Amino acid sequence: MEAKTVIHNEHTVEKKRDPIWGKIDIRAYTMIGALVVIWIFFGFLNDTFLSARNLSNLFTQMSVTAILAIGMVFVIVAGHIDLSVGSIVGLTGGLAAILSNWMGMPTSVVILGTLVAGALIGMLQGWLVAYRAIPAFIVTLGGMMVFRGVLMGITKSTTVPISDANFIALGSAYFTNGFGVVLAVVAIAALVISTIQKRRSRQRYGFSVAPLSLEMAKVMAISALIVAFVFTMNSYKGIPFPIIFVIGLALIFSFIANKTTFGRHVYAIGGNAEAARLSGIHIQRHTMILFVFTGLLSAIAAIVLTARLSSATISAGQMYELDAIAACVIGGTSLVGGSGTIIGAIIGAMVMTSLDNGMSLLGMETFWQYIVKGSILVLAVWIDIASRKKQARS
Amino acid sequence: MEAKTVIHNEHTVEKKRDPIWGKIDIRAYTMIGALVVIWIFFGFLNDTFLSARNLSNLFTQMSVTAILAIGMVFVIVAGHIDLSVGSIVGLTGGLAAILSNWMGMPTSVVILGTLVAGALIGMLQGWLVAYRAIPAFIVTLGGMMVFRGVLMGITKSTTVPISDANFIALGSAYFTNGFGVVLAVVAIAALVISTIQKRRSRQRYGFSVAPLSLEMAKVMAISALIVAFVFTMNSYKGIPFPIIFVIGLALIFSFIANKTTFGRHVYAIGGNAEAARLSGIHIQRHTMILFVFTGLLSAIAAIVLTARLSSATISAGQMYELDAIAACVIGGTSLVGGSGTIIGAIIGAMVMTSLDNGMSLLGMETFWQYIVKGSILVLAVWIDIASRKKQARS
Amino acid sequence: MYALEMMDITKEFPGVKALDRVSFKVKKGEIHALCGENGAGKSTLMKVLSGLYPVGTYSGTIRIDGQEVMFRHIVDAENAGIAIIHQELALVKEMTVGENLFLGREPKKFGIVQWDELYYEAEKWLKKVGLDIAPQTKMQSLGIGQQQLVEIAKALAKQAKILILDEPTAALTESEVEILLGILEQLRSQGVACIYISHKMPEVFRLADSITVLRDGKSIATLSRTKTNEDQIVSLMVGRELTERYPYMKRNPQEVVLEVKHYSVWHKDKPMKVNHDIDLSVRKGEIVGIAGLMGAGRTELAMSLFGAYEGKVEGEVWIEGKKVRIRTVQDAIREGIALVTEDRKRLGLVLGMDVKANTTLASLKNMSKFGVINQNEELKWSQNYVQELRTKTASLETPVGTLSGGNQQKVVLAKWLMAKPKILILDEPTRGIDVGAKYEIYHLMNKLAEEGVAIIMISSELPEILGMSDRILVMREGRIVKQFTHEEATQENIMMAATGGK
Amino acid sequence: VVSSGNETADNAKKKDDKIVIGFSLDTLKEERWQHDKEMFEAKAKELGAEVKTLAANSDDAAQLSQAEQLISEGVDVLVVVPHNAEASAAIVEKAHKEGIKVISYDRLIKNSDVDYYISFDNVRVGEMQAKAIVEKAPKGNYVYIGGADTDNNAHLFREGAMNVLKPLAEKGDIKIVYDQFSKDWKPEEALKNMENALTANNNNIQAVIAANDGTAGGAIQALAAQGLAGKVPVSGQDAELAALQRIVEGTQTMTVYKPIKEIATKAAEMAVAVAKGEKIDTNQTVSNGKIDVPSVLLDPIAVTKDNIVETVIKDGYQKLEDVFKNVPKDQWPKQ
Ligand SMILES: Nc1ncnc2c1ncn2[C@@H]1O[C@H](COP(=O)(O)OP(=O)(O)OP(=O)(O)O)[C@@H](O)[C@H]1O
Ligand SMILES: Nc1ncnc2c1ncn2[C@@H]1O[C@H](COP(=O)(O)OP(=O)(O)OP(=O)(O)O)[C@@H](O)[C@H]1O
Ligand SMILES: O[C@@H]1[C@@H](O)[C@H](O)OC[C@H]1O
Ligand SMILES: [Mg+2]
Ligand SMILES: [Mg+2]
Repeated sequence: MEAKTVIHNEHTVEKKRDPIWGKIDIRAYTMIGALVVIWIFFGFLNDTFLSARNLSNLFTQMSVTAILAIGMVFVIVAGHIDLSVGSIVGLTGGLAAILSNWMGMPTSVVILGTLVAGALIGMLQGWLVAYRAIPAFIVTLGGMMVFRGVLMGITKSTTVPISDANFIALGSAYFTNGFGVVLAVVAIAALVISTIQKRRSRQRYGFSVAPLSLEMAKVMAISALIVAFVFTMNSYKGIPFPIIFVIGLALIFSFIANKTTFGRHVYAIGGNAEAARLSGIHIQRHTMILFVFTGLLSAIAAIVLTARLSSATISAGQMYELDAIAACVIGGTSLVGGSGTIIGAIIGAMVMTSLDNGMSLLGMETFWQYIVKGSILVLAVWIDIASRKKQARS
Repeated sequence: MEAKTVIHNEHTVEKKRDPIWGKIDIRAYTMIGALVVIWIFFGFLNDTFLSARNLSNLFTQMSVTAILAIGMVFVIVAGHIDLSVGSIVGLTGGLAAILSNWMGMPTSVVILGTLVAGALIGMLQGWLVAYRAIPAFIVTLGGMMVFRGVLMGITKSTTVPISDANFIALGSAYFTNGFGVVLAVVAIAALVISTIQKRRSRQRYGFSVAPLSLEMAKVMAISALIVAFVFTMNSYKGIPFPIIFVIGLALIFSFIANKTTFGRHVYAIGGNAEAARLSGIHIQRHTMILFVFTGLLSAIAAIVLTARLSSATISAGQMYELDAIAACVIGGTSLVGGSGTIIGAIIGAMVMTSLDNGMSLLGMETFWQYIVKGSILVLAVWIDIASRKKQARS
Repeated sequence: MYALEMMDITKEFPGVKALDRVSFKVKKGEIHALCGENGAGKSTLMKVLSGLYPVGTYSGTIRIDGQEVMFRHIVDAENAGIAIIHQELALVKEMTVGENLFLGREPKKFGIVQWDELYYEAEKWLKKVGLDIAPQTKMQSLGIGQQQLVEIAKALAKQAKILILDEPTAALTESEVEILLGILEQLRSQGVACIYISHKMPEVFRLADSITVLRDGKSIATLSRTKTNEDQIVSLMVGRELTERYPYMKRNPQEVVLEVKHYSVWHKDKPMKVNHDIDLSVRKGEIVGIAGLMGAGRTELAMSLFGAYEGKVEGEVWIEGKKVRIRTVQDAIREGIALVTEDRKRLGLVLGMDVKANTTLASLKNMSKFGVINQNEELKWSQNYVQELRTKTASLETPVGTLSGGNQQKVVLAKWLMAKPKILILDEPTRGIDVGAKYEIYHLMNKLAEEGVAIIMISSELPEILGMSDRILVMREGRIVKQFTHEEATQENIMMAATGGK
Repeated sequence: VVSSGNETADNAKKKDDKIVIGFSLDTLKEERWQHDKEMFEAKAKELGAEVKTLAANSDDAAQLSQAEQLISEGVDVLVVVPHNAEASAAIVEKAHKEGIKVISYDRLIKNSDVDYYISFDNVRVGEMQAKAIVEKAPKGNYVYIGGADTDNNAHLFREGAMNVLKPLAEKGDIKIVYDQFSKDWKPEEALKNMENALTANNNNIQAVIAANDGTAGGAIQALAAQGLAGKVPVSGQDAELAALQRIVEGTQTMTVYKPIKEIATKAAEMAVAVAKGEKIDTNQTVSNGKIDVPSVLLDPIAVTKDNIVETVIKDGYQKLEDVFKNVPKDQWPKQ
């Protein structure tokens, strides 16, 4: 009974591409292409568009949407939706302004208070979705109204200005050039070290590694991008604070998505909740945490927004949920759940902001802006889908 | 291997309930309960709430949302979404006003033109979703912007008033009392005839039928409701035009949903697209038609709205998509697709309108209105879900 | 004169040549079996034939009754008289059985569905396949076997000239298989050409007039049943000799690992018990088989022991002499239990995820530190299991949804083997798996038992239960009605106990 | 099930002789309307009338519904702040059918037989904004930061401003280098617009006309980021607290104060008189496209650092200590 079988088997362990951002899927690549086209186009029509200064503006302008989109990716991947983020931005922003202005709290307390409020709001909604099984659409639609109402109640529908310079700096200050350079050096060093470590580790496990030259080329390309970015920002005023938030949060949450069990489990839940449950994954706990994430990220977005405006208004954040969701979908997140990347969502946010910024620089009439933005949105995704299909066919 | 097995089986042939509205699911029942509670509550707090006059107002006020929700149910059941209905309402309303006011067209041409425009817009979007496989979320988000932009362009961002009295009547006239009575008689006659026919047909096929007494009781209960409705409306000014539209459209589309192959195929597509495809259903063609429906219904809603306001404004219809979707979800439509009823969506629309109407009658402060409406939304669905769970358990 | 000729059919997927110049011919009025390992290309060939892969997405020609045909849509194939029962159930679970039966072909007048006629007809076809349920029943309240019968009824109702059955019996009990075989024999006499795909050799040899073997996307041979035998077919499929089908080894089970006493499980919605007063024990290194008919409640028992069944539970569960309470799947995993579920697509796999992530889903913790996954460990372990189980996949990062059914099953197995369970429950572990792979799985079960794992195997395939189990329990209507040792058990006495008949 | 004793309720109300005023507001979401509501209600109460106030959240259809409700509750007169000038004509028609007179408050109801109009002129507001800024910066590059493109008023403000700016632009004194609306009146949209304007013109901007205080706040943030806050004049509207604070700090040049107290109390008086069936003296008429509406037109006031105390603060619209909160106490004006 020793029938040694020779079932043929041609497994090639695929070379794992593992850039610092996590998996960049094909769709993200197409969207990077679309972004480049949009940039070139506007750059062509308008001198200032590609100036360091405008790029700096552009990144700052997309920061709030990008931060919200980061949390939204997770929620959508898990098969839910969060319509309340805009209202949470409004409410926590109002709270920050009240703490700072009316109650005279120091910046640190204001930040802490705002973040805690965001997390608690998220937890409440998450609890209703996860443990009470109410559809997220309903919970967050209700939340959208409730939080806006609370904001109007606590601010008595007035604009609350902020005068604390430290707080305002969070939205509008720039890191010094020196800091930028240090950042670039650290980032490149981290990239090199992690690449080397990854190679070593793979070799230790006896896995094949990509040719050294290829890997070096990749490291160099990414380093060049980092250097170009820092150089561009420095040639204006330095890296704006909000962008560092976006980059930091994108790195953290990409890490969570790709490298942690938590992230993996979220994708599994979105892909097939029943199979995830039968694999021993705590669906409810995970789901609740996701909404804590969106609450927390909304609070961070609120801090950036409020600081940028140095005041909290009752319409702040309205309709941001739609921008955030759109950023995710443009960036390849499927509304059915199970797939989506953070880098994709950020590129999505950048596409939308670039359109807004470019058209407003061109002084286009409002109604044209609507028409063009809507059309390009559809067009970009169309091209993307068509090209992926072709790729799959070929 | 002749083992004849006795597969035990406790399925009893389910009696098919088939009210004129099609299947009313459990959730709709709970929501009717919620609606009754809300009505009693407001009626208790405010004398006018349950007056014939205010009920007439209430029904008229919900008409636009209800009409949009009817189309939305189909789109959601098929697993899509339509974010553009609000903008289509705006655009087709603007078109109607332009045709009527600037171009001096007669009412019939205005209506025809508006409907054709709505259908064409829907077809374009449907084509992109069905044949180009672009997610409906993106297509209709783009559409939402484009159509709003076009509206602003063609009206030059002005409000276009309508003076054609015939057109205005569509939104604000009442049927005479006599008409109401005729309507009630016709409706009850139709009910009786269809019940008898159904019994006959079942008997012909040898199926069991419900006891005659039970069936008669049912017919009488529904007739009583019809009579009460007509009587109430007549005791004010008669049945308002927009309500007849809502009722007519609800009947037509319920019929489509439950009795036609088209409707059943839509449910099949939403329930399991793969199964539908393997059964030879033309998924693409069906999908496109759904969007033609939403376009058409948006145009009808636009006619009602524009007539009611006797003018077209550039912000008309903004955010109506959210109301329509919320009405569907409150009424039991699952955002995952595959299930949902039109009567449910209309009840959902009524719940929301009742909240708005009741709170504003009470003169509640705006911020409280937001808080209460959001909370009740979540609460209603919560109770609904909890009760269904309990029911399933017991 | 052939009813069907497929010539030089080639079909490629990204990275896979699923069909490589396949030729396949079927005569009128014959039952033609199509055999091959998992992933050989059987389903793909049939999807080409049924218009699911339209003309242009493959190369080669198809002729029906000598006429060349080009199918652009499923409907074209149906019009040409082809009906197919797909390997994977394709039913809308929110809809009724009757609606599913006539989906896409509803009796109608002016587009209006004639419900009474539909249900009347549906009832007829359900009776024909031996399903005694109301056609108004919602699909979702049916067990997987009943669903399969509905699929069969649906295809039969089309009254096709060419009927394709892709693994129709994987989820059926013997008695239902009997009914089906009877129907097919009747169709043969009416001149219908049937293409029958199955991994169950006895069925193939009972029924088929000719047998075509596919291997690696190529047609290897077409043989007449009378001129061949099981061993020849198997060796053509697998490319080698397989002498022993059930590698049973005499074992010496040691101490009791799992003991269940007076265990009852309530239905999750209805006020009724699905398991009554179950007493059961499994020893270290023992394989216990559970036999029974569809609906006997075996799946509920397994799910409930695994903490995955929502209904209320009474009774005691002891593991290694300790009384435990298992309320959630997490509890079960912590106690060392693993369950390979019967419905791999719905319950076992995240189809959009790759092979690697699915394999490690239940044991990620073991390769993570502080919640961070060690990706090389993950890679190493999933690679190990792919090799050990000989899963056929292009790479570890292939989405599991594109694997053939048998290979998907192997991924589910790998997931639970990786969790290193003390108690392994297998619910229909070889459903839809080819003979070669089955052998692998049996071999693996032996190895695990030897390593001291306590195994419960639920199966509807009596030969496999007989061939692999140290002890056999028979369930009927939620109760364990009989127990046999390996030596005592025979097909007859198990069936007798399972049906409660004389 | 349903009571239809509504008519009798109406009659009962008429009998007890208490005047009921229906006040239909476009929105209460912006700060100023809160003031309108409070002051209007206070004055009416003083005159012995009851006020039923409803706000429509910037939705025409909702406003119509609410007006219907007020009418069905049997109010004696309807005071309407229309969200949309044209769309609200339907309200007038509905009210007149029930014999209820309508006063158009702050914004004119067009193409209707509306009975009275009391307002500040929105086109005037735009003109005042432009004039004040032109005074500070008679030459140079101008930026116009508009309100919501979907709000009719935003177009009127722009029209007023352009009335002043166009001739100067044609003369070549000024150049309008940037002219965009801000979605939904959102300050953050204004901020983005201003950032883009500054970038496009390399900071070579001499004047900013922002349509209201919210958008002004956004624009000033963008100027501040370039160290230009206080150096470039910026207009506003509404006399919001935050804006007044900026004015005393020197970063905003002016705001247009529409003396809410005046319009609110005048309107309350008018409403009560109309309800009693008295004739109202109006100083002029304004054509609404259909009729010449008897109108009371009040002057909006351009508020700058210099007249802040004798206008907004004296009116009790905002408090001195709030407005000067960020200014050292010794620099506070004597009152
Ligand atoms: N949609 C698809 N995309 C990519 N590869 C596919 C797809 N469908 C099938 N394949 C591949 O084609 C090959 C043949 O698969 P097929 O399903 O025809 O096998 P089979 O003979 O039916 O196997 P089984 O007995 O397991 O059902 C397999 O390697 C499979 O992975
Ligand atoms: N997906 C499902 N949804 C609802 N009910 C189900 C489902 N699957 C099984 N059932 C119920 O469970 C019963 C079948 O029981 P169960 O699956 O435990 O039997 P079994 O002995 O395991 O048989 P099988 O060999 O078919 O797995 C069916 O009668 C059905 O009512
Ligand atoms: O006062 C302004 C108002 O008239 C306009 O309609 O909306 C914006 C406000 O600032
Ligand atoms: Mg197959
Ligand atoms: Mg089972």
